[in-house]
Amino acid sequence: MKSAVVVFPGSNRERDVMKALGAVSGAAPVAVWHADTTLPDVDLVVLPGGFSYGDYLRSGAIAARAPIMAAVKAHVERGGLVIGICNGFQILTEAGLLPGALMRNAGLKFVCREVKLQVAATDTPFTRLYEQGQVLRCPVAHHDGNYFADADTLARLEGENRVAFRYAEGTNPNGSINDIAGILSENRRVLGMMPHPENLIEPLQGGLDGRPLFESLAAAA
Amino acid sequence: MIRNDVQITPALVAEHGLKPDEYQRILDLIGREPSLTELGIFSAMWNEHCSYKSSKKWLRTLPTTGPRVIQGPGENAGVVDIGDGLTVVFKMESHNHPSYIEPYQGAATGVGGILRDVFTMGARPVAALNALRFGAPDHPKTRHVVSGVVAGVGGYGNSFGVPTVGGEVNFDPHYNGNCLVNAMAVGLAPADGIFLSAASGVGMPIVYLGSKTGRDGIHGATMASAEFDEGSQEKRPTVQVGDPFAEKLLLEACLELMASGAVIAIQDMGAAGLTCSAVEMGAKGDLGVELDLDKVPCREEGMTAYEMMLSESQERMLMVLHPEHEEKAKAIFTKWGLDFAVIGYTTDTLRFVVRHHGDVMADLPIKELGDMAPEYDRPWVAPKTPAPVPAAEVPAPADLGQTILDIVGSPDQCSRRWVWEQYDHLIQGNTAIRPGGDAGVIRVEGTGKGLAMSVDVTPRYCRAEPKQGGRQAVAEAWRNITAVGATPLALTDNLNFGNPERPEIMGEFVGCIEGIGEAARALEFPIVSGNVSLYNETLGEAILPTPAIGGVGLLDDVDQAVTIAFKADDEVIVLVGG
Amino acid sequence: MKARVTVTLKNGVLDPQGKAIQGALGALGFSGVDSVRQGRVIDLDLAESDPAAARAKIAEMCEALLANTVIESYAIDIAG
Amino acid sequence: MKARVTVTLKNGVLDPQGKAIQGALGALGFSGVDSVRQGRVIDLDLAESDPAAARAKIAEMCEALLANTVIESYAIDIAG
Ligand SMILES: Nc1ncnc2c1ncn2[C@@H]1O[C@H](COP(=O)(O)OP(=O)(O)O)[C@@H](O)[C@H]1O
Repeated sequence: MKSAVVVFPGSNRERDVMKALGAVSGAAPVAVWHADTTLPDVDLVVLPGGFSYGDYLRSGAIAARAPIMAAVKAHVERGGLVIGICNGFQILTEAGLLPGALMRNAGLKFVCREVKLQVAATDTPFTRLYEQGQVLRCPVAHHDGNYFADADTLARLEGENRVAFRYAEGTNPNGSINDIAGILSENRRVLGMMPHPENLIEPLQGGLDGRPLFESLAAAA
Repeated sequence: MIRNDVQITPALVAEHGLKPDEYQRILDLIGREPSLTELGIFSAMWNEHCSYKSSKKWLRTLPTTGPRVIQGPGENAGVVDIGDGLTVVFKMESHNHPSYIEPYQGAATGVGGILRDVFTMGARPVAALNALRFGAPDHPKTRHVVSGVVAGVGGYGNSFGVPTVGGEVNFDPHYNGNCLVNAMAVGLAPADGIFLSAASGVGMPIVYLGSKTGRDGIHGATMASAEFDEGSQEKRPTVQVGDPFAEKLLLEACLELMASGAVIAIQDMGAAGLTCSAVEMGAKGDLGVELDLDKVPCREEGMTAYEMMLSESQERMLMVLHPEHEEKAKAIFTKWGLDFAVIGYTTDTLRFVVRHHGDVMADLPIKELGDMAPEYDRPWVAPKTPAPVPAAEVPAPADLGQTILDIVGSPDQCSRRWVWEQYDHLIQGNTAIRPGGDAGVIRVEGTGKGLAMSVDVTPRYCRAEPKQGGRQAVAEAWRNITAVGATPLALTDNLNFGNPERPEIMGEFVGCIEGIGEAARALEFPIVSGNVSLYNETLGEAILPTPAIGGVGLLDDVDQAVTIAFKADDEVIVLVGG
Repeated sequence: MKARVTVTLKNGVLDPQGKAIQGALGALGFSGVDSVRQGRVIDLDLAESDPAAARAKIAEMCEALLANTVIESYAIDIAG
Repeated sequence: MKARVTVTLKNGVLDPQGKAIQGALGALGFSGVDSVRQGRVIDLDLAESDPAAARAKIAEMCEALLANTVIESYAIDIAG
């Protein structure tokens, strides 16, 4: 699988996700600079975690308008795969590639802890190696992860089974509506999620629960 | 506007924190009355923070060498060999007063400062720790200070992208008016890629990098600046605001520039910014320095030489570059969206010359600025050791179960999860032992090794018997590191005390240092960097003596790291030690 | 020309910060606070000197960046 | 009674957000933006119906919580 990781000024989990992709798929991803206007020929584009532009104005707002984003949109229109993790999810919503918005955590504090995630959809290139309803461990680390969408949008997301992950067992860390932790685009080829599966892929990190996501992707291309 | 030709009155001298005999020393050194800018420069170089004038004599007694030590105290951070061509680079630093005035920004910029110290050496920061001390939980100001400080530590480190893997939090009424925020940063650098601050070569460009200069944190001189600042309606706050985003860019740009071979010397602009960094680079390299302030990137209009020399604006660096690499260097900084300006040159005159609008605002002997700072052997008295309380006189608790609940529910013993969950402790993907154990452990990427780190001190022990307290702090750091399976390497310290001009406080300081030195020698646990913070007092009431010790250890196999949780039923529990 | 953009959450959008502020005010003993909503102001200094042109330009900036029109509305005030 | 509190950074205090927004506007092709400073608005709905009393109460809230007076100033507008 060929993949590219977009690096914005202030991205800080790009190395984490590159290591995860490299370790699982055996192919090192290409780093792409935000100021570039074209993407290399890849199957998957990753928008990594971090604080692009310091999270100033709104998380992901400035990055969503970076030059590279036109190429990312074109990649989506061609049916290419995109995953946005944490800040990447915020960028995807700000760019209009996913609906809704990520607001300040209900507790107002940054939160870094392990949560339980329920896999709510497995018919996707990202989650096919999980079982429907399976509950996994996964770390979160964010300040603005409180997913919000208006009632119509929410009804559509739920109706089209586009919620990929939900916080389970009372572990919703941020007040997200319907316990939403990750959502899919209409064609199910774009995933945005707040938790960090890339930080739970080897025994040193205390578990392997994030691994199947990258394995699913490696097999998808 | 602050004019440079104001009359230097005794009041102005005092306002700059200089004693009459210190001012006399300046007059003797330069043979004339200093200009205001020069007075500001002296006050910055000769204050306690930069000159260590009260502590130097005692710091010299500490063991600072060892077979693995590559760089001891005196640079931005200490450097220790960990094999595989790699070194660990670390230091701890305080930001106590700013954090009490503005908890969020004070703590944030404290973290920013220590991260900068580490990457200035050429290291990529891989872990952070913090030792925090607050007033009594029921003191009206405590809640505000605690929540601001913790959010500020997290706000900066999380955005910058370094995992915060350990620390400590204590409460005591002695910190009611003076909290302690000690931040430690740990980085990794190649053994052949360590950068130091001494300039070399005459006529080399001195380059200013990073964020623009504003009127942030122009201390000592707040009165002067309020008085001469005609234009502003409101009193200018002297609080520095941190910009972790700019710092992250500065990190990436500096590491890229260092890898390019362009850098001769580098120094971060910390306290007293441009003054301290420029003087140190020149003095250490036995060179003069000429600065042209017209070239300094400024955020505000009409800044005077005095203000530029004393500004503590954050996220700035000074470098001496190989002239043939200047264009390449500039391109790297432009790519990262940071300011880059050649603001001066090294000279062979051993003078520190500062020009602004074509006028010479300062012209001082550079070696003397650093080396001739006053040094004091302050009088001290050993504090009286309280008589031991005979165990028989301590009543046995009526209900042991309740006593356990009281202990684990007490502010000093309860879980710190609420603190470290506000810190990203997993970023970079190498965290092997998360906060909540004896020491944090991270993997050394690209090797199977691990680094263990812990910060420790028990201030009430230090108050009761300073020497024992000093020893105990070192021993506790040592124990926490060994408890996770690591071999202790070296330590950094942050010595927080009250007013050293009071003999009983100086006695605490001397006692703690003796204890630290003794334990460090006995354990072969050398001190490679550190920081002294004195005058932590409010209304004559000093904080508890708080020499925080930050220890670092090495695991040859990170997979062997041991955590504190019991692993299974029916296992034997063994108590070791005396 | 100076201008101020005020960005507020649309009606019906939950405001965690406003709610937290309301709670904190209550905890501090301030009673009778029926609702709290938080928003942003952005103060701009523009080279443009014609108020109508400035307003049009700022509206463009709001749509392009300053507001997230999925959840936020904006208002523009031109000084003087 | 409705009121709006506007909290802005004092003169000379670094505003990293404003700086980033200014940069982003430039990158999006908006020229002639000489300065950008960001602040907050807090919209309150109070049970109090006397404007003077409301203003006094809000000033207290600002000092106690709404503004960080070390680095921020505040202004109070009472609606109507
Ligand atoms: N300010 C802090 N930042 C990060 N971790 C902290 C902080 N304070 C405490 N911790 C973590 O919580 C755990 C318990 O702290 P503490 O009670 O001080 O431990 P001990 O007394 O065993 O040294 C430790 O793992 C420590 O690293």
